[in-house]
Amino acid sequence: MSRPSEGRSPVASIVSSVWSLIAVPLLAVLMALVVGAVVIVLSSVLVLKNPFDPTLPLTAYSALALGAFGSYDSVVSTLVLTTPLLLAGLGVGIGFRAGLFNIGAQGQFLMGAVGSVAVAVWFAHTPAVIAIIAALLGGMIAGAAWGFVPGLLKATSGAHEVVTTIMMNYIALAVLAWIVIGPLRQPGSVSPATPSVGVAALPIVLDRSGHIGIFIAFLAVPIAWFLLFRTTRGFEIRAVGANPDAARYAGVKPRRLIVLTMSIAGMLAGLAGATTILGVTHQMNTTFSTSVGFDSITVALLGRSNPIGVMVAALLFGAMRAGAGPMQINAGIPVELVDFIQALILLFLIANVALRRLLRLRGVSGAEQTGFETITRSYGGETTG
Amino acid sequence: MTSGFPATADAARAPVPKLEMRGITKRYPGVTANDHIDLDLQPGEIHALLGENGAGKTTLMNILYGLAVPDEGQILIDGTPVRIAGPSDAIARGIEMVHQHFMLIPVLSVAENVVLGAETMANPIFLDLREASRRIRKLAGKFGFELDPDAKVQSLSVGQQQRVEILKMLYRDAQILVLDEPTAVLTPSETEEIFVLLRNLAKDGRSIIFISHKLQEVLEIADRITVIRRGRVIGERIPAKTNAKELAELMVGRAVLLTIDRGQSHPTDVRLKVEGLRVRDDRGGEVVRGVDLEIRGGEILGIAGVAGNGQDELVEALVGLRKVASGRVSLAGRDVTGASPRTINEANVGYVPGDRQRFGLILPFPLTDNLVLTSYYKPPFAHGLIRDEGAILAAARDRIREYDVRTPSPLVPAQTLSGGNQQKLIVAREFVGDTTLLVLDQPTRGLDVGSIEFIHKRIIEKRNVGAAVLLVSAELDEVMELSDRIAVMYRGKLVAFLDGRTADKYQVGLLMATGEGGSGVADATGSAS
Amino acid sequence: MVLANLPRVAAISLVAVAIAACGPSSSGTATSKWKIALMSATGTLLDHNFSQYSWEGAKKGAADIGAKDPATVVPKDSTDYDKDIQTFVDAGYNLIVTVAFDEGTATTKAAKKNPNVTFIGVDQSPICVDEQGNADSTFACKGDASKLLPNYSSLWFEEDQPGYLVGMVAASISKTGVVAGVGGINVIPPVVRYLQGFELGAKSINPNIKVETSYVTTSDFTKAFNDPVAGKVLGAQLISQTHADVLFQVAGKTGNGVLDAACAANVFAIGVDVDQYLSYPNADPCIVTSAEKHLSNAVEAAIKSVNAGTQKPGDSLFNAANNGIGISPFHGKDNLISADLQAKLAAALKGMKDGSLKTCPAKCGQA
Amino acid sequence: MDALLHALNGIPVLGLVFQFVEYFITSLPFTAHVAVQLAVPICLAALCGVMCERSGVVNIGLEGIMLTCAFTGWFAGAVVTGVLGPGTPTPIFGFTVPLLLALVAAILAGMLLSLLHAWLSISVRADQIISGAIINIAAIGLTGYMNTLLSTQTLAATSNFSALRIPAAVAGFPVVGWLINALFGQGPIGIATVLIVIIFQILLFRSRWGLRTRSVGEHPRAAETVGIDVIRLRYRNVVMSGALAALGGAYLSMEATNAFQAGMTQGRGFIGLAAMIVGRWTPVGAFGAALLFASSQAISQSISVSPPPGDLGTLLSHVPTQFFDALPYLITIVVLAGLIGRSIAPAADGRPYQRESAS
Repeated sequence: MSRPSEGRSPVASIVSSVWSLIAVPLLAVLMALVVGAVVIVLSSVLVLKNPFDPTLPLTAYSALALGAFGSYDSVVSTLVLTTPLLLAGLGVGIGFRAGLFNIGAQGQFLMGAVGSVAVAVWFAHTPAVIAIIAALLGGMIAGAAWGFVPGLLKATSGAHEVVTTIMMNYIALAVLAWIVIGPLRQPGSVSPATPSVGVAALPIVLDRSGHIGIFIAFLAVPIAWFLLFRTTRGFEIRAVGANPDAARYAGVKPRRLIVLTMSIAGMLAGLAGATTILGVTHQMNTTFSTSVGFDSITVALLGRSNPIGVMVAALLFGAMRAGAGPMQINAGIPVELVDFIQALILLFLIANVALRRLLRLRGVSGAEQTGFETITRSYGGETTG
Repeated sequence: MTSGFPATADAARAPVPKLEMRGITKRYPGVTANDHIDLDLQPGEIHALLGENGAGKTTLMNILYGLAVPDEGQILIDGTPVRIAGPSDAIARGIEMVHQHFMLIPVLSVAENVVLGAETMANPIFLDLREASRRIRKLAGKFGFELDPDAKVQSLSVGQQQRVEILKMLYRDAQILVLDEPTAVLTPSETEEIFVLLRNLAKDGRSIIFISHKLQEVLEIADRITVIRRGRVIGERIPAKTNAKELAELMVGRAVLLTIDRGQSHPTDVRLKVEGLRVRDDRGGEVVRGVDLEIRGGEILGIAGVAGNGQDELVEALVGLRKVASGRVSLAGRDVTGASPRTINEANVGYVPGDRQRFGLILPFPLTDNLVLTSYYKPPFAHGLIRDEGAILAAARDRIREYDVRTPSPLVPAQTLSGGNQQKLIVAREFVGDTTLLVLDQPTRGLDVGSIEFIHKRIIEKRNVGAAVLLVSAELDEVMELSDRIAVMYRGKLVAFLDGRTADKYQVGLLMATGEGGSGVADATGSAS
Repeated sequence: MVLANLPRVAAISLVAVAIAACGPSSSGTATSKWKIALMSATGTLLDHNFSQYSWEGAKKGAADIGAKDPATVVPKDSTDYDKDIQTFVDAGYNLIVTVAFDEGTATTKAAKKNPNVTFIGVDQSPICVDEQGNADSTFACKGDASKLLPNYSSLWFEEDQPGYLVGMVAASISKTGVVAGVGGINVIPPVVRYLQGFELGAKSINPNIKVETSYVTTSDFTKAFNDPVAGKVLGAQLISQTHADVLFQVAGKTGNGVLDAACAANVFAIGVDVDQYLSYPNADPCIVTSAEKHLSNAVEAAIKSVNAGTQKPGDSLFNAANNGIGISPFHGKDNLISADLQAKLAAALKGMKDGSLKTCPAKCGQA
Repeated sequence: MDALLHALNGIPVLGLVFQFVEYFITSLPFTAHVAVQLAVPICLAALCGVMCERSGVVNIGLEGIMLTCAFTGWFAGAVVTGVLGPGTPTPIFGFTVPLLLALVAAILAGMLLSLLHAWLSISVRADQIISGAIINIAAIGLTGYMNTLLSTQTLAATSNFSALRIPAAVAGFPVVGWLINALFGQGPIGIATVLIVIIFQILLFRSRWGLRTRSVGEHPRAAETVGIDVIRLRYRNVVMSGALAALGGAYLSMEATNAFQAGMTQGRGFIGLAAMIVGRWTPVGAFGAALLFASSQAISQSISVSPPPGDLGTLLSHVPTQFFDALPYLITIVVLAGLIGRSIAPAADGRPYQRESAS
């Protein structure tokens, strides 16, 4: 949340608020790249016993950058990979806002994927527009259902959502396997697979792989922002997260809101799954694997649960995912380095706040820290009141 | 060690004071909490530190106890300069402190709390809680009270918890005892017991710093009184040579009216009627045990009582935050038993919660959001699901101006405000508009005199325009000053209703302490006269 | 102060990255017109197994034809397949090897889209396309892939044959009359074929033998092949609860845990895909043999024939007849193998070669 | 579905229950042993969590610490073996010099990583969830990266800790034999886990350290006012707890197997987190929760390995196999929601402690 300061010229205040918003993240990214470079050089010398090559990191990073932004293709590929991270990240972020630590985006994503396939198969003979809308809705509903259950359990029995969502992730895997092997199996498939989504496949509108799901995801950002900051429901969500007791006094029904928020979070993760199936793979098989659900937690943390921040974080992660393959292909650096760099970014981001605080640099305000505090409360705190 | 009361201040200035604090200065951003404070403490002396809330007493004691680091100044014990970098240093030098907010761990037992940090060990690894319990029982017995060492602290009453705190000091055999507002939550009789205890300890040669803002108490217990105001030492007095009025002037800095003019009340229709109300606390114990009362428009009913007698639960039940076990609550004739906070709020009930940071405010949220906390969902602040930021901001600016909330902007988080301004923020929200009933729980707790005066004035104003006011306060003086009628709450019941203008403070105190007292107790049905 | 310099250091490195990004990319010195690339199975290239031996085959093949060492990529998850293949194509690779059953669809799509690039798929048969040569998700498989996609060949193996052979070994060395096969997951046809062959082979030696077939999971794909601890625990339970004294693993790295369990319980183990006596020395004390598919050879041969222009498109079957499968040496445990068994193994192999011995049930590859 | 209904209609429910009980008892000797093996890494992770969170520091980085230590132990073992040679394993537990050095390395790695977490959450006062997430992602990234690089090298093979072999006479002893076998027919880390649980439980509730740990987790300011150095105690506990998760990681790559695989923790750290909560932040509770989870996994596995005979077997054969995969997770949810309900974290869990008060 930016905090308009009164009494300065609007341009100056916009520039300074934008700068104070991006300076730290930018520095964090750069420092992470530097440490990543050190790891690349050291590991190549120590483990592979290669001669010392100070340009190796540059080779790697340029391959990474080219893979993510080097051409129209690669930009589209970045956007395609950003899409599910963004949608699921928004869901996790909204959960954080309400003080809920939803580790279940993974399961909600998978159920969204299955749900959209199921509906797509059912709507195979309808016009494409109807089939697409129905399949997307199917994914959203399935994901929402998977978020609803932990929400309901928390609201009724107080069962900790950290536990229940972890468990729901694994149960989703089993349900997915059962559906693909059982009721939804395409006859004749040697390895169990569902039929293709057929007419429900999302139209490709950008280059070779840019499906319209990209636009849905980016459209979700202002919607989520509006929901959180411009509607009464969003106010209630944030209030419950920041102070459940005061929220209760304000007339919010925390239990109902927990269920609602978990459902919204699940719906967004489910939509992420739906766009992935309908836009990318077009079919679900039992070997479908993904790490979107877990990555989206990092995205939400990095974006501090603010839809705009989440968008930036998702783009960053999407770009890194898009560039990772080319980095391995062209520079021989294992793709896992990207995970490490992502962790470093997060590390420097929070350590940076500390360094600034220690050095008494400006730009650390009370508001800046509270974005994080709400997240921790979501773990230990009581939300049902 | 020789002991005895120093008869005069001169006698107290023995060659080597037990404790000496010289030129203690502590600055926080924007405020100097302690400004070159000098303080000395003789062996066997009870030295009162008198000052308003926020005068810097607690900061000074935190410095003594190592919880805060002074910017300047020196501390000497038995004439030797010492460095106190943390509580462990303080404890090692025989300093112990009872903090204003209890430093007890609710989920641990009494024995565990008492021994924590000075554990009685069976061997180098394991505790000997049995031996500790034995010693606790013995200590408690010596000073004439009983405590189950195995009971969990969370199951104790506030008064019992205070005893645990004092036990902690005794268990460590402290030589310098600091008590920060120890009587705030005690009944007069409990206070008297504590005073006896403190005198015994002083006789025993222990030195005691007694922090308070209650003039009478200080006059009663102290051998010497140091008054501080705005971080500075204003004066030092001997109780025999001063009086309450002088102390009050020293403390506040101007001649104060000890009572405010509340004017006459003109009761109208019955606004709140409570019949046979029973409420349970968080642990399931019934703490409100059959309360009947009535409040009319245009009158203030003050509930006096020692903290922990069910007042908080009663208030929470009235505003819908706590389930009603049985009984009936009606607002202006309408049954609202078990209604939600929102329903009650919509019936024009204002509520100032006892714990403002818990129920009253969402600290990370801007003032604007906090000002519409109970009305964010309805016009003009929202149309359907959509908030109207413009209307919210405009209303916030108005109320901030009207209620004199000191803030750089209505968009800063509430947590950046001082306590007094936070409370004004709540008042600005809850006092607005056409109020049927105001429920005020400790409305001035922890505030400076200016804020207290401001809020008291507003309460009277609301009454004068016809609102019914339910005032719950642990400050008996506050109840006495403001109330048209006074009810005394004891162990979950309203044991007496008195006329606010004629009530005798000592009679009320007795009722608070024992649930029964003197003659002249009015009818206990609670109906307005 | 270090921190004060950080922005500058970071800025310099950013500029450096930008410069490097604009620089010319390194070009190969190899003489061959082939630029070879390999996409491994999800998550890992060097699994001491399937992906690794395909890679080694590809390396040998590249050396044989004078091409540069193959570039590799490890997809992070299954949504990466299309993208990673495309990256290779965009980077100018024209001979792409993809290694896993579930990469078949992505490879088919890429082959259709990029007719000038040659694809070799490992374990992706049958290639299923519609009349236009598009990947057929309805599995009607009306099109003839070998004609419609002349640039794509899938190497596949009759895993049931080596499974059958090790099944025979298992049955003859078992003392308890119970042998067990552990599969990673029951939805991968090659895995299922191995185990189906194993059962038939065991029964051919001893019709009364009990063959316990278990799968580590039926839903969690990463656990199926990537969780040796789960494999070990399942193996231990099989041994103790069913008294199986020969364990055959078809579960990748999870299966290595099965081998460990066998060793820990002093019973025999049989490896899979490659000679695991060599690839997984931990289990040498108890590995009797392994059911091999000659992956490395098959990939190497395919690359050579692509280079020579003789590689046939479509499904390219490897079995006993073309020495594509086999059974590993016994590495000092020959004393367990009776002359009688030796003879039976030879006979079975002969039967497989001439097609007279059936090693897979009707629903071959489906659990 | 029809078949299932038919089967259900045809069979008296009570008979099924008896059959299940019978099956449960007969398979107990096998499942119990397996369950303990499955529970050990989960339990160690949970114990790490208990120690951290009892001191007021939330730690969701359990998975990452385990993974890093699994890698470090395996890698250090390979390096030391390469230098010193494999060494001769002792007859009991199979100790070798490289293996013990590797274990030390794994534990050091765990403590080092915990030190990072401690620094971030105690000194920097960063969000502890984020700090834990950093550890998880960094661990997945760095170990995966190193593993991929390393697998082009030929590393010396190391041995692993071996399980104690309970003599058949003892293991077969009526009534308790299976229990002895289950608990002590394990490797050194497995056996140590059981002992650690007991010792940890006693220390936490009976020792000075335990009392102080609980106090800083509940009300750090109160602890500080009686002279306890909150910061130091939290540091010490978080760093020590790293050793517990390290043992869990070492169990995976040095006792259960002797090799590292990328991502081999397979979510056990997260299950450990759940076990800690279900076990209400006590060591014995965490062990019980881990065991509950592991037992349901073992029974599911037992049903697939050796299905019960009779009607029960017929019935179970109609249940989709995926159901058994999901069963342990379902049981955990049911236990938490149905029996345990709200478990309350230590009051100061996740709240950074700031020494000097602001007013």
